[in-house]
Amino acid sequence: MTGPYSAKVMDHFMNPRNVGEIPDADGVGQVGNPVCGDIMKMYIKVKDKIITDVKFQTFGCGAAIATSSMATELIKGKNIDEALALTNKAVAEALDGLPPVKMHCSVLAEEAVRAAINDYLIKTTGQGLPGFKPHDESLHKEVHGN
Amino acid sequence: MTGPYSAKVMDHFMNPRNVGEIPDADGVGQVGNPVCGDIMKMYIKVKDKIITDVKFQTFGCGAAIATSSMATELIKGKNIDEALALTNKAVAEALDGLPPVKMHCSVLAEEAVRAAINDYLIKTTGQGLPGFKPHDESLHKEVHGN
Amino acid sequence: MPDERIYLDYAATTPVDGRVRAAMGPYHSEKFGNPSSLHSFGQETRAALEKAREQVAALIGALPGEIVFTSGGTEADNFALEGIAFANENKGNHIITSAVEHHAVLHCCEFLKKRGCEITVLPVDGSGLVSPEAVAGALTPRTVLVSIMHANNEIGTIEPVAEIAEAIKSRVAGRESRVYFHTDAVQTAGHIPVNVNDLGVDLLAISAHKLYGPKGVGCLYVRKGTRLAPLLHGGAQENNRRASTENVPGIVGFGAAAELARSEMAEESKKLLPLRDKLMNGLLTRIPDVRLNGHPARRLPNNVNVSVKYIEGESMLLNLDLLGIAASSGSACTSGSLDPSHVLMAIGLPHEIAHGSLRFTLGQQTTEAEIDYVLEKLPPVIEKLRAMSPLYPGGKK
Amino acid sequence: MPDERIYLDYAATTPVDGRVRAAMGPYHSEKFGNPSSLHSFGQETRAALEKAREQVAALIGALPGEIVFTSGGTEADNFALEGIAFANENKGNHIITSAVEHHAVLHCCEFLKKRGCEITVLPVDGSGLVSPEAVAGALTPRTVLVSIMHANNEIGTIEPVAEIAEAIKSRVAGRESRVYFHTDAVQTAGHIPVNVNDLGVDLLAISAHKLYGPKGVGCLYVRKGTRLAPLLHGGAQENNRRASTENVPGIVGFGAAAELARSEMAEESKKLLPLRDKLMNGLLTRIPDVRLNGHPARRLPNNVNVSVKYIEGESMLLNLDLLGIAASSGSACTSGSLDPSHVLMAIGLPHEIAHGSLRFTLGQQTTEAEIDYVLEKLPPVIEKLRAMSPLYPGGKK
Ligand SMILES: Cc1ncc(COP(=O)(O)O)c(C=O)c1O
Ligand SMILES: Cc1ncc(COP(=O)(O)O)c(C=O)c1O
Repeated sequence: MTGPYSAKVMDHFMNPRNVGEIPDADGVGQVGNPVCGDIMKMYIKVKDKIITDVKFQTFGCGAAIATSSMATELIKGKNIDEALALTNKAVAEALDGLPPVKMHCSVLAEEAVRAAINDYLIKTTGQGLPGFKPHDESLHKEVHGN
Repeated sequence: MTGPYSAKVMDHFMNPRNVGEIPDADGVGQVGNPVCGDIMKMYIKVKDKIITDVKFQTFGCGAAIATSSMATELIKGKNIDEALALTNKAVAEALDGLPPVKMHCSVLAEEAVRAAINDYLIKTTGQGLPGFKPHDESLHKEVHGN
Repeated sequence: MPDERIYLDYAATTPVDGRVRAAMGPYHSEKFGNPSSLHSFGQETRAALEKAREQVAALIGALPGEIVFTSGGTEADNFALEGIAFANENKGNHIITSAVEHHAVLHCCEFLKKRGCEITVLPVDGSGLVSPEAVAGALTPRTVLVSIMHANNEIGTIEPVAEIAEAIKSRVAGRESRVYFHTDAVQTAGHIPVNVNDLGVDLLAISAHKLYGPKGVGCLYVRKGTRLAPLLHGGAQENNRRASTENVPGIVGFGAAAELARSEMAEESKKLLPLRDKLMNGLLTRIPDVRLNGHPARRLPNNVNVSVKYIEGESMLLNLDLLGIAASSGSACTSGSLDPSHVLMAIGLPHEIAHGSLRFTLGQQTTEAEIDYVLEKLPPVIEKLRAMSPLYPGGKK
Repeated sequence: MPDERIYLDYAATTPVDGRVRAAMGPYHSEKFGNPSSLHSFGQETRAALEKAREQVAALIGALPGEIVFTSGGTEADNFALEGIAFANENKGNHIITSAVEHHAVLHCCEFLKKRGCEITVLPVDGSGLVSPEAVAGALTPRTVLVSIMHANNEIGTIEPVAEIAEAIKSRVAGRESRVYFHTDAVQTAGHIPVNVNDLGVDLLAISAHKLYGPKGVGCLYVRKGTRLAPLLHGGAQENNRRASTENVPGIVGFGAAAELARSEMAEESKKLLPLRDKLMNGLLTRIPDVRLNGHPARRLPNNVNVSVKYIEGESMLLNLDLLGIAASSGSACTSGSLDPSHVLMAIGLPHEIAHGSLRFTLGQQTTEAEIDYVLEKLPPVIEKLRAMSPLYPGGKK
């Protein structure tokens, strides 16, 4: 018995890939907040537009940890445009689905990737993602209804 | 198992005493009405103020039949004043009690006795019991709350 | 008296089927977790709940997500009425129902009336039928709910629910706000085919103990998209529709009973119909001054309801009970209430006839020998009681 | 993992005691009559109901006639609140409650607020205690009901119910209309002594499945003379206070569980207290940055609730579950709701600390070996999760 989660979620939760920090990361993004109980921090190393390394730290539930882990797997070795194309749905699907109340975790994972890339772009080009809003209360409201 | 009734009630219900009519009764009283589902008719023969015979007919539930039967037993051979002193409580007690919702049956039995005596008094003296009201909707309201 | 007591009161309640009990068995002490719990104890009971939801949904052609488990038929009826009334106050406050509904509907309507609802109680004809045209005619722009039972618990009359749904639909066609339609199927689910789409209802109440399931559990079918306020407020159970820790063994039993009913109902009807008719005709032909209550044809396959003139129901029941026969009556005297059954009054019976009613309802264990025994034993009981009755013309000199 | 899974979530629900199950046994399929029926099938179940009523009454020092059986704790709480509010509208519309009540109380208050009641939700102190003076101070001439729970289901704090009753009494002395006092004793009945007269309450809610009885049954104690409207409308069951065919096996089981609890509760407390303290102290001393939630002394004998800093509850629970340990958390993430427990917020915990709560509740089967196992297995789980957490200072370089 593994709670309400798929075997894939439980695998990524119990054996998360790419946990940790990258002290000399090229980009760092943090999303979520303590109010909703999920905080994800993502670190990337980028070389020639390729994400050569990625690590995460997450405070949150099983789904939050599993989606973080899966997101890192999905963008590792990809170029930045491919990583930016990652959707929360793709993360959830790669995990064989999430319970409906946990879909917001996959949204956070997508946001964490974008936040890290945004940070990298600002550091390297002086300009972030067009229209990128760092995760804040507005996302909290969006995913939680209030 | 005998429903909600005492053994005494069941005995008087299954083997009612003094069932029937007295064609040449000295007094006849009928109380109750079809609305509440109980009609008792009581016949008495009186000699020297003594109730020498009594019979009843009852349309009604187990308690109605048992209280009729018990009332006839309690007044048979008694003089009229003693019979008039019969209370519904005495009838119920003689039956080892009645369920609360059935207490109105014992009221009817008391009333049936009084109605028969009233009829006898009118026939013999031209004057009924002082203040006697034949059973009607007012009693129905009184015992049934409405 | 036969060795075994004879139970002919299946409409009051049914014994739990042995197979249902077996299904419930593990959920008391072994698989006992709270279905809201995350851990394995909770997940195993959650799975059992969802299986039961599918089983019950299948019985009535619903989606599992449309089933909300309740503590019985009464709660389901109250939930439907109050749930619609309170959630749709901005649309209207008018409810239409019938004079033969169960008290779970009628008394709830009285409660809602005190709280500002307008209630129309439609009359029925002499056989207990509600007229679809009368329902349509009673609709007003403020009507939010119609509640007409599927079959009556006392007289067995099966109401024209699908026709009523049609009549409502054509009358309110084009109207903006919806008129919801609830049916109390407590006496039909598991006994005759019940399909929420064929019936055209938005809400439907079932009680498990009427179909060989356990007491204290039932459900309300709630069509997707129905605006319904909760009746019990608290935790997030039942998708936020009905708070309280779920009665897991009860719900599992309900599910098992629903599944059994689905496969065995046709067979049971086939067995009961001739027995019902034998009893019905036997009573009507062997005993003078007996009338059948309820519709002769649009009738539950297990219901016999007669009025025996000149005598009262409880006195018959007590005699039958002593002979080992369990039946029921619409007489006030049996219920502790003081008026005879509102259903018998609604079909126009005079008080004294209503007081003399007897209901026999047949079921799983009923045999022809039992019917024969009743037909043998009842006439002398009636004779004895009639002989005592001041109303009986045969007894008058 | 030990051979058997370890259940430490007794506050969520308890397994049915084998003796309780045995008592219920005959009431499913053999003694199955409807207690409202006149015949022998009905009379035998009616007798069983009344016996259970005496057993439950005896547990709380009440008269049998003051017990109204319900479908559980939620219905009992809703019944108390709505029943008082609707029956006493002519006296007032104000209800006082606390911020740590169960949702069965708080959500019902929200419902009543929409229907015209005024609700005062009193704060609690850092250990979860309601102040009797604050209750007295909140009383207005329009107050009809105060509802304060006996002990909290999450943090185990036992409220000063008798003192609150006293405070109310002295404040409203001489007033004409009554202020009723309800307490939710779902977590205390059968676990610590509960006496309605010592507590000075008019209404008290119990749920059987929290004391080794079946799910789906409970009761509301209603002091004689209390003006209370029914919550479920329909038949005349429960002396016209609660309609619906009675859940006979459930009620019989509740009665049996109440009787067992009455004689065994002291013993169970005596066994659980040292185990609770061992677990509580073990967690607090072996793991850094852990805080105890709830009152250290005025506390249920089976409740341990801690917050583990820097990590979230569900992730701990899942790990524990895989290790065969069933516990619970006040984190939003476990419940499908999105805010952490209102109780943990009410005692002033910051969000991230509230999200990191763990509740262990002990019971009949709990052994010292199980406690040792938890104390051995939990620290590495916490370390692992903290190592992943962006909030953990130990992880920062
Ligand atoms: C037609 C009908 N509706 C509702 C009910 C109420 O069901 P329950 O007693 O399970 O609450 C019954 C039976 O009692 C019934 O026959
Ligand atoms: C304090 C408290 N009140 C009320 C309830 C509700 O009880 P039930 O789930 O039986 O309806 C619970 C448990 O869930 C509880 O712990």
